[in-house]
Amino acid sequence: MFKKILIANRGEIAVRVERACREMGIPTVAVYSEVDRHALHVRCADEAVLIGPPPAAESYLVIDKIIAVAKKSGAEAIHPGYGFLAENPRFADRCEKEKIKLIGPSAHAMRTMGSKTVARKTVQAAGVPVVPGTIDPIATEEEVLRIAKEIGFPVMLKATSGGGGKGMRLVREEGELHSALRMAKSEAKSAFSDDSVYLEKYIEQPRHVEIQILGDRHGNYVHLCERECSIQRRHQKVIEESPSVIVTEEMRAAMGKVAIEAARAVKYEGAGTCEFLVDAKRNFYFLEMNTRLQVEHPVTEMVTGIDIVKEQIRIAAGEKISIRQEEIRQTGHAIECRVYAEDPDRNFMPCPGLVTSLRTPGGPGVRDDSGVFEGFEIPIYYDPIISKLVAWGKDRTEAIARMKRALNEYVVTGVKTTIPFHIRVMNNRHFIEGSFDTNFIDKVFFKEEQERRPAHGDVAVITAAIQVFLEERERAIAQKPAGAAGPVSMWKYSTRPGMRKIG
Amino acid sequence: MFKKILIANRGEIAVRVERACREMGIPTVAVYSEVDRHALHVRCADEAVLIGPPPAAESYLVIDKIIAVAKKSGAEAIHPGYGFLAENPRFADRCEKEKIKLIGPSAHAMRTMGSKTVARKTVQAAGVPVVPGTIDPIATEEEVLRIAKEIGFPVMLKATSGGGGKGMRLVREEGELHSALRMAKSEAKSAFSDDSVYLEKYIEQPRHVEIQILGDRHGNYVHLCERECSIQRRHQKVIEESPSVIVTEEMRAAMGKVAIEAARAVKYEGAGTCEFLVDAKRNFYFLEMNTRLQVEHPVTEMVTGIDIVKEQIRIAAGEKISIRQEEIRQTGHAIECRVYAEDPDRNFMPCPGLVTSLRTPGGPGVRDDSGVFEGFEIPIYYDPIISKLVAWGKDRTEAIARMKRALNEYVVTGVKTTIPFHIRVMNNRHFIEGSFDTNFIDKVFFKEEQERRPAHGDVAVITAAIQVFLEERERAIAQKPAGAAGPVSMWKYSTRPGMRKIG
Amino acid sequence: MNYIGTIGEKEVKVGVREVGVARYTVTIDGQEHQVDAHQVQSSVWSILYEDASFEVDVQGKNEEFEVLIAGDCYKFSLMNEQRKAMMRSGGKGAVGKAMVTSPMPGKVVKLLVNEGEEVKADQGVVVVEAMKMENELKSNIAGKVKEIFVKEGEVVESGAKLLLVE
Amino acid sequence: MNYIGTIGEKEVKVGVREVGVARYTVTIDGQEHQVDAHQVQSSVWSILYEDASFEVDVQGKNEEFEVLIAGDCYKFSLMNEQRKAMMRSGGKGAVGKAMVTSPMPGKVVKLLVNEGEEVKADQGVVVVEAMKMENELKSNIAGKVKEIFVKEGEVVESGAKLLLVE
Repeated sequence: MFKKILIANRGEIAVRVERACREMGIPTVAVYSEVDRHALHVRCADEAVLIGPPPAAESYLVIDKIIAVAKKSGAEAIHPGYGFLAENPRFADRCEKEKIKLIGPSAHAMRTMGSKTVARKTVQAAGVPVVPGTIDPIATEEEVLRIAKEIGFPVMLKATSGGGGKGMRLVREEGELHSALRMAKSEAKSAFSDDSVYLEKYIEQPRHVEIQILGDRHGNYVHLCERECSIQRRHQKVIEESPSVIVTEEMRAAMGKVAIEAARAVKYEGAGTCEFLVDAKRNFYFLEMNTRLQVEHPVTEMVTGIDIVKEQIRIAAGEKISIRQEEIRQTGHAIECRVYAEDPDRNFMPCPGLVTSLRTPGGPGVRDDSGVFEGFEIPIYYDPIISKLVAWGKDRTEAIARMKRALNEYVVTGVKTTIPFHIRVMNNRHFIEGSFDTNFIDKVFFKEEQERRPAHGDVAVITAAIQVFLEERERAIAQKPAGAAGPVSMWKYSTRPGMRKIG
Repeated sequence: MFKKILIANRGEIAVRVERACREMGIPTVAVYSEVDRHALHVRCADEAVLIGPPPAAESYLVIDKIIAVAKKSGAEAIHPGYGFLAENPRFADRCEKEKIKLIGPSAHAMRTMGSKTVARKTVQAAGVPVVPGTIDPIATEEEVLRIAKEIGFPVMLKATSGGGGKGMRLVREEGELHSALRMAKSEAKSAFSDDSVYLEKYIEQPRHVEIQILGDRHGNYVHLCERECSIQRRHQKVIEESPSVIVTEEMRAAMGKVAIEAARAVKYEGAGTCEFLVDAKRNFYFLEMNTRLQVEHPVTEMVTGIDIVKEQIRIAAGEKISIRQEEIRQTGHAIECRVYAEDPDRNFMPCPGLVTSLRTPGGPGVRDDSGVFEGFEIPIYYDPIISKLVAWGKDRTEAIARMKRALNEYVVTGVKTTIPFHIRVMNNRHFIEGSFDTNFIDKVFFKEEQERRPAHGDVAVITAAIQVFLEERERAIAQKPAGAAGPVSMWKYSTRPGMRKIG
Repeated sequence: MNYIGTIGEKEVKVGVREVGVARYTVTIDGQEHQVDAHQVQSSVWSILYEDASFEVDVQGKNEEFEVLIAGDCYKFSLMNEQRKAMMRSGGKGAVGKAMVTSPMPGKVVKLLVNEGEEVKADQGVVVVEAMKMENELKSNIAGKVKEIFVKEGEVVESGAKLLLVE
Repeated sequence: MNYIGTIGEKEVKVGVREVGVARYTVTIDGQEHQVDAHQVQSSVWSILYEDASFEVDVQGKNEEFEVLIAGDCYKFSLMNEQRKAMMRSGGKGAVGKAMVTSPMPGKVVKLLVNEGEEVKADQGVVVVEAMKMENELKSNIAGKVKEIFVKEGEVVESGAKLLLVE
């Protein structure tokens, strides 16, 4: 086993990795930027080294600095967490060159899976279903029509050089194809100076289901069942769960099998995730493979009892995977809510700042993976994640009830958070029934929320009024000359209207 | 199901019960004394009613007040938690009379199990093994000798009216009996004015193992396996775990069976616990039955996945137990450490006071059942429990490693706590090996601790010195006339030696 | 003490009287409420209102409140009665003026308008970046950009004045 | 600044110099230590000492310290050098005097000695109850009970003077 591990990350995920190391008895080295001296990952590590100014590009992303700290401290391995350098094949190359073990897959696996087209070709060759269509541009309208008929309508036209939805056209039936193609080409031309397009089957009501896998260098692979991550806001996962309500026992086995095939195709080592889209008929299609620890790994840990980070570390040290496929079982149900310092009532605008009070939920079935503490100043430079709150229940109903209960206990003041948003989702009928797809939050939830009338407006006004009352009295006492008494004078207000701030 | 439940308790256990109710969608009524207005159980309840002055005898223990609040608020049931009124048959009688369901067993079951002699006779009749011996006083030395030979040496002579160890004599062999009996009788005579003694088999190296059971009014009983609670300080449990390292599969089945027989003997309804002593040869003997929720119930919840409080509530509402015996399985290992506001370095003296900072541990496998928050003032009137920290691991080794990691993360300042004590126990070789009995803490652990030399004295002195340095500078700046500079003057000290406080 | 609350378009009269230790009688449009109120953590209040227990997080700045109860956010303004009356008579000049302020600490990455330019209500006027996300801030009202207080690239605090639309 | 630390029977010389923002050179009996020290929560310090990271909880009153690191409690006293010197010469009178104070808020349930009574070192002198537990407080030194400051039944604060043994 490694004598020391450097953690090339910050925040909750650095703390998560430190916890695994601490439990395994492996000393850790934290790195931190100038703004992170007080951060939890520095306090929870055995060693901590300053690596530069706050912007990640000058600290957490600087390969030379990370390597230098690893060598000086004698760390034999580096855990990259997620984000920052986690899927950077140049970093993997460098670690290999410096003979420091990067806890993750090879640079080759990262490169293969990091390219959408190479990944698609690789897994397709391994027998993994991908969204039907072409990747290479299609020359003629005849060919477009032929392929569209082959894979079946509806189809999506996409600009080869595209991105951000430009040059994309949904074609529901043959009759729409001609004009849609013309428009897609012209849009692509003006946006990317390249009018070539390709074709993909359009997945209606898609759900995002992913399979967690583990692979070791001895050729062993297991999957740890699925996670459903369809609750997304602007294509960003916000709530994840395991199991998925739409995955049957057969589907789980089939998806697990192809995920392992995808991993085997790149001799995958460590923990990785195959993401799939699932359509309304429960067909599943490979989307991409994430070659790192996922943010949402705790839901899998809670239903399987397996510590994924410890497995990563053991595998990186050359050990075999510690569990066999037939021993892996999903027990109960787990849900994760990502708690961000964002204002859900202002379009999820980031709200960095000082955490003035904090009360973490606890009790049965509740896990909190946090990166903050009362008195911590959430910096403006990084991902505004505060914590990941996970609830386990014997079934989905209990897990939702627990999550709602835990969210209601969670007190974070000083910064706005997404906790209220999550409470509202847990109360949403469609979410409770499990009937949603990846468009749920943006297309359904917000609309329904606008109709809702919250019940405790009177208590809100009463409390604010009492606070104003006490503040005014305090100010009045402070302004009064010593010994003076009597009612509070409003005189100061009326003579200085110019001082009034504009709300 | 009940429309509303009153919780006749405070602190962590009241919060625990409120959590179960909240997850079941049942509104709760908290009661609180004048000193508990800010307490967590008031903040987490749906309703809260003041019931009197701080001393429990004037608030939490006043049956009339509790009943009055239940009737006024429309609560259909009362959960007593543990302690206070939890095992008071008069309270059970009163609830029955008022047609309010007490969540717990009948007054009859409480009375039977509440009396040591009646309980012993009742369970013995049901085939439950008890510590061999007599309960009734023995008249003659001949009879003492006969019985001692029958049950086998060593035996313990105990004063019938005894308590607190007075009038107790260990007799290892026949030759010691005569003088031991004389001394026991004379001690008993002078201490209790009653020289009658009785005889019990002396259990060497006893371990405390208990069985959690559930019973419903339909005659169904299950046991939720065992907990080991041998880590005690002055006969008070401080660390509990499940499973027990000494309990084999056969023993578990046998103990579970007799625990159910004991429960059946009193038509036990709800959650209860049969406590046993286990000797070095793994013979087990009934000790007593606790007719309430135990402090240490979370370790059972973590290994079985069953929410015991929810089961209590469902059973009280007349439902059947929701699980069958064959579905109950211990998965992994759980350990609980009771975190008290006590000073382990001053003989566990209680340390009520203000919690000035708090950081709750989190991450995988960690559960915290707390009754406090940062800024809470722990009152002097009640049990000084802060929280129960529980760690789950796939095996005992992982559970211990997690617990140690979590304890090290736990920050509570302003009051002294037992966290450091628990860290030291988790590091103790005997504890790690599982070789201990109920005398471990008082007889072995403290002795070994005195030999240990902690490693970071230099860091302690360095940090304190920096703090003193900064405080002195701050004081110097505050005392200096505006604009003055130069080194801090010591003048004030030397001219006013009388002001110096004596440490 | 009397206050005027403005909730959406609606105005309510709010009166507060202290009637005991941490006990208040609060009147909303004539209806009396008996309340037991304790500030238990920073901005968090524990409220007992007809025995019902609420945890209430009150965030308020410049008489504008955002109050969180059980995941719902209530927004309203609350103003001392005298002050409201004063605003009504003398404060008219303020109507039609709107300061765009930064709702968070961050960096001004782009100004979308110039001084003197006409803007529509809800038009984006400046982009502030924080935590890897760009946020377009909008003008609440239609009008002319009267003054710009920041430069592109400038780091600003939460609440900093960015520009004034009139 | 220089201090004298007393750890058990042993005395050490401790020097503190500020060498940068939150950086200090601390000398213990001549050996220099470079330390980066930040107070992160109430009495909790985050210490980086030769890159090693420690969380240190410093509880100190009247120059007596109890410092918690990783579950170990270090007790010692730390005193300004000048003050120590002053005590050594002029402060001799203090030797042989010991105030018994209440280590917690609670109720005095029993006085075990009377004024003027002789007590042995480690003899229990007063019982204070808190949280359902009775705690017998002892005299650190042998001597005579000079003064008793409390009555039975009295409720006392943490740190309250109970009696003086001389």
